[in-house]
Amino acid sequence: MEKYLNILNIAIYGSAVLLMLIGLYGALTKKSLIKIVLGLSILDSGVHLLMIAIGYLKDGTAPIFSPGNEDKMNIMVDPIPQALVLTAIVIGFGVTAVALSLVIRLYRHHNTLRIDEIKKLKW
Amino acid sequence: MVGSPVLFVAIPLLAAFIIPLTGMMWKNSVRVIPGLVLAFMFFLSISLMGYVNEHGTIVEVLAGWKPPIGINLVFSPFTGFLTTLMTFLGFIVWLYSYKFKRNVDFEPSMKYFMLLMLLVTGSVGIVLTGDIFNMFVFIEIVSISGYGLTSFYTRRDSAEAAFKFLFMGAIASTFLLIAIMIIYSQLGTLNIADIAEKMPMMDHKLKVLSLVFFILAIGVEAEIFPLNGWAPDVYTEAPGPIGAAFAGIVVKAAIYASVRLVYTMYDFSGAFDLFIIIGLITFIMAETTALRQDRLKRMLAYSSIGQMGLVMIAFGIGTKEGVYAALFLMFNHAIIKSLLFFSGSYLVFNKKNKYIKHVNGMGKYLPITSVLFTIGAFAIIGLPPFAGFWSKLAILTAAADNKMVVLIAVILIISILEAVYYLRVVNRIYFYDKKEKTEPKKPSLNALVAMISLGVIVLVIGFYPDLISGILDRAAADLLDKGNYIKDVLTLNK
Amino acid sequence: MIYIILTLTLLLLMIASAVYAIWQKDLLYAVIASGILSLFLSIVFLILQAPDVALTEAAIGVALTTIIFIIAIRNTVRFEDEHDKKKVKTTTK
Amino acid sequence: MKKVIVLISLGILGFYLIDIFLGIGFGVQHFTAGVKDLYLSNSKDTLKVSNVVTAIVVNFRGFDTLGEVTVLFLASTALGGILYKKRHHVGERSVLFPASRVVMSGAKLLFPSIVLLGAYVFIHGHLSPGGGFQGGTIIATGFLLMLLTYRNYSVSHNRLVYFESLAGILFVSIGLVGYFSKGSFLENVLPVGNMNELFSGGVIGIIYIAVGFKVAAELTGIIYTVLHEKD
Repeated sequence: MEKYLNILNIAIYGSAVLLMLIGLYGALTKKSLIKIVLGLSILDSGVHLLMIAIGYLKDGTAPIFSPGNEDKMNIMVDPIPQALVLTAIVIGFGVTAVALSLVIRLYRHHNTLRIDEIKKLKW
Repeated sequence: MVGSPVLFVAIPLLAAFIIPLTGMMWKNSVRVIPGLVLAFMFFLSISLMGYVNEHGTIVEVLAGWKPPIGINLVFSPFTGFLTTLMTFLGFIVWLYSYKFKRNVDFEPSMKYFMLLMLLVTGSVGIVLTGDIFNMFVFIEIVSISGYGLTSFYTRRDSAEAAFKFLFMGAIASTFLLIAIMIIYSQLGTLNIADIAEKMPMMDHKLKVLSLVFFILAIGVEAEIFPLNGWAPDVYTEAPGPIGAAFAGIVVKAAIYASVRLVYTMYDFSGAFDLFIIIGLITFIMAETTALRQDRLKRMLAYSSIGQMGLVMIAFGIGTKEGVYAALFLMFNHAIIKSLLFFSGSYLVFNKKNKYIKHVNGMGKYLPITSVLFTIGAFAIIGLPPFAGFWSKLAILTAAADNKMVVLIAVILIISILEAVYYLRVVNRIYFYDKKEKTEPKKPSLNALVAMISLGVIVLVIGFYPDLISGILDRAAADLLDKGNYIKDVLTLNK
Repeated sequence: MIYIILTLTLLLLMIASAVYAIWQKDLLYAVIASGILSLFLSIVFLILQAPDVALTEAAIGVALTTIIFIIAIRNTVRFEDEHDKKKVKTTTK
Repeated sequence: MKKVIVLISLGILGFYLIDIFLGIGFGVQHFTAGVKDLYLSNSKDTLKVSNVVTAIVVNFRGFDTLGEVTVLFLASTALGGILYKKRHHVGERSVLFPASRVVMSGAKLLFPSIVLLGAYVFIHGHLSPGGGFQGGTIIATGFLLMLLTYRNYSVSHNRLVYFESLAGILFVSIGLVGYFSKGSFLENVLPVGNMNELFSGGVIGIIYIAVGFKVAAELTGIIYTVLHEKD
């Protein structure tokens, strides 16, 4: 069992970091504004996975004292990262919505989504 | 006690939720209520400052849970000083822009004032909170209202500036989350005082890496050198008063956050050298770039970034004199840069690109505004009878006490550059002839009152620096007394 | 054992849809792929004993974010390299 | 060239991240003196809330949630400002695809159950997984379904504003009641009741219902604003 946990250890953290890197890569290199916002949202997903993974406890149960579960306090997974991720997901959605509305307005001005044709976004 | 720190957040949020309702009945309420709220916040902070001076730091517990379980707000001489400064500036910005967009549709003005109020609230929240994740939430509040305010003008390229800001801000917020999670995974707490107490338990490598992530994240709002790409565009494209709000309020809050981390949370001294290096690079890069600008607001933006570099240097010196100088600089910069943004936007009003050459000969047409701009320019360079002189003197003294000769030399040389580009503008105002036919816009009464009150503060502090030095002294002592902060929060002698 | 294989498969699918979302030139497909990513992510959250987060991710990540992206694409252009027709017209004139 | 620089810096970042988090470890207790146990035991004994995440989100760290709700509020405000057009004509809604009769009747059937599900989720937020954010989002997806299916289905903007504002005011007022009666903002003022009953947890349930209404109204507003964005 130890060995498998080790595999999961690498797999979960690895895929969270990989998701972040994929998202960042998309956000930094892609030309389309929508792709950039998409990259940012994938980056967010990666961070959320990372945070939940930190709170996980091997063989843990969800942090809910449902009937019959009241005395399992010692094996409950950490609820705090979950609460933080909840907040972070909602905030991330707010940022994405604002970003997309900016994209729509940029399109209205420039009739293109390519950042190399929008002068100030070249940097 | 007259009030409590939680009202700094609760009242503006209550007002923000009420405004859409009252706006349906009485349209003017959307601009009046934020002003009342900001004025209330200012008076609250003054009255709490009085209390704090007599009875010591106030630690406010939220939801009835003592730290480290609950979130707490800390109103100490240091945070109180910053809160007072920010709420005052928030009120002045509101006063200046009271008539702003009066004649256009109702909806944009509602959004403008609401976002402005929440921008100030978020910044005050960053300063008051004693919890790193709560700080993240407030940083997001500040950022989103910042995006909204930057893209306020629909006719200009403001959406581009806002998108750039959003791009940096979104990446920064993920870095901030990573840093918070590293700390949480090691220490199991999110409370700043608790973290500070447990910090020696943490692995050294993780400590350094989490600090790096923190600095990368907060550096975006604090306009640290490689991360400040958004700042000049945002200052240029946002409405004039918002430039002042960014320079005076948001950046101050971000600097506070980084200072709180390095001074209170982390316990290794290498961070101070990091501050000096970052500050020096930011200072030199920004001031030399400012010299080459041909747009007024862009020049002011780079100058603002440069001043923030200077503040970082002063904090990096690490002694009490250094902190004193840094706080004095922050105070002066907030007041003077707002004055410059306010008067500067009237000098180039109605001009499309707002080039520096548009100020030519404005001395005759807008005498009061021009005089105020000149006062601001002289003050920020550090000419003797104005407020800026004392802060520059303080930082040079602090550096001299620590025998940092190179630092003194660099600051003096760069200050000359600063003088060159500001005096160039002043020269144009008074000794050039106006070329364009367009009539300059006369400032409205409320804007004039706002600018004159700032100008008076600059003059009064210039002649009587002792008026403020007591407050700054206490604030500096408070920041350096890390043990006291931890004790205040964790033992809670309310 | 099955549990581990399931988790690994989900993670793999997640990465694959992320790569697809970034690689695909057709923005609509890319956005759908990122919605699928969120779906897998929410199942992974469930496996990691975070039902609250899973529910939020399913509602916000899968439904709302995807739809708001689709609306944005609808209002702009569908392909990454595409120029708007209006613009092409003005350049040819 | 740019891609190479980006890849190199991403490689460095990835290396450090992997290094950090593999060092931290997965599935183990990372710290000894953390606040986790305090949260769990206080949630069970003092607040009598079974869903600890809800207890944290609404009570222990309720201030964060207030900020979070504000972020959504700000996002919808900023969105309206960004997409604002001078002549306030409500443009034709962009229809993603023409809905068939099956979809139309299906949506009509599904809509009430979706709203009911959302309401269930946020009313039982302190007992089972879910809560104001999840329930609110589910309700918003219900409205989204109707908006997408029916061309002329519209949501009264004023009504959304009423819901949003009143729910927000309720949230802050509950906080202020706690502040004025017990001396601490958002402090619980109601009896906590028994574990695993609907009326348990004191103000937590009420706050989460307010959050649910607010989130539903805000998200519907955001979708509505963006949907009507067509030149």
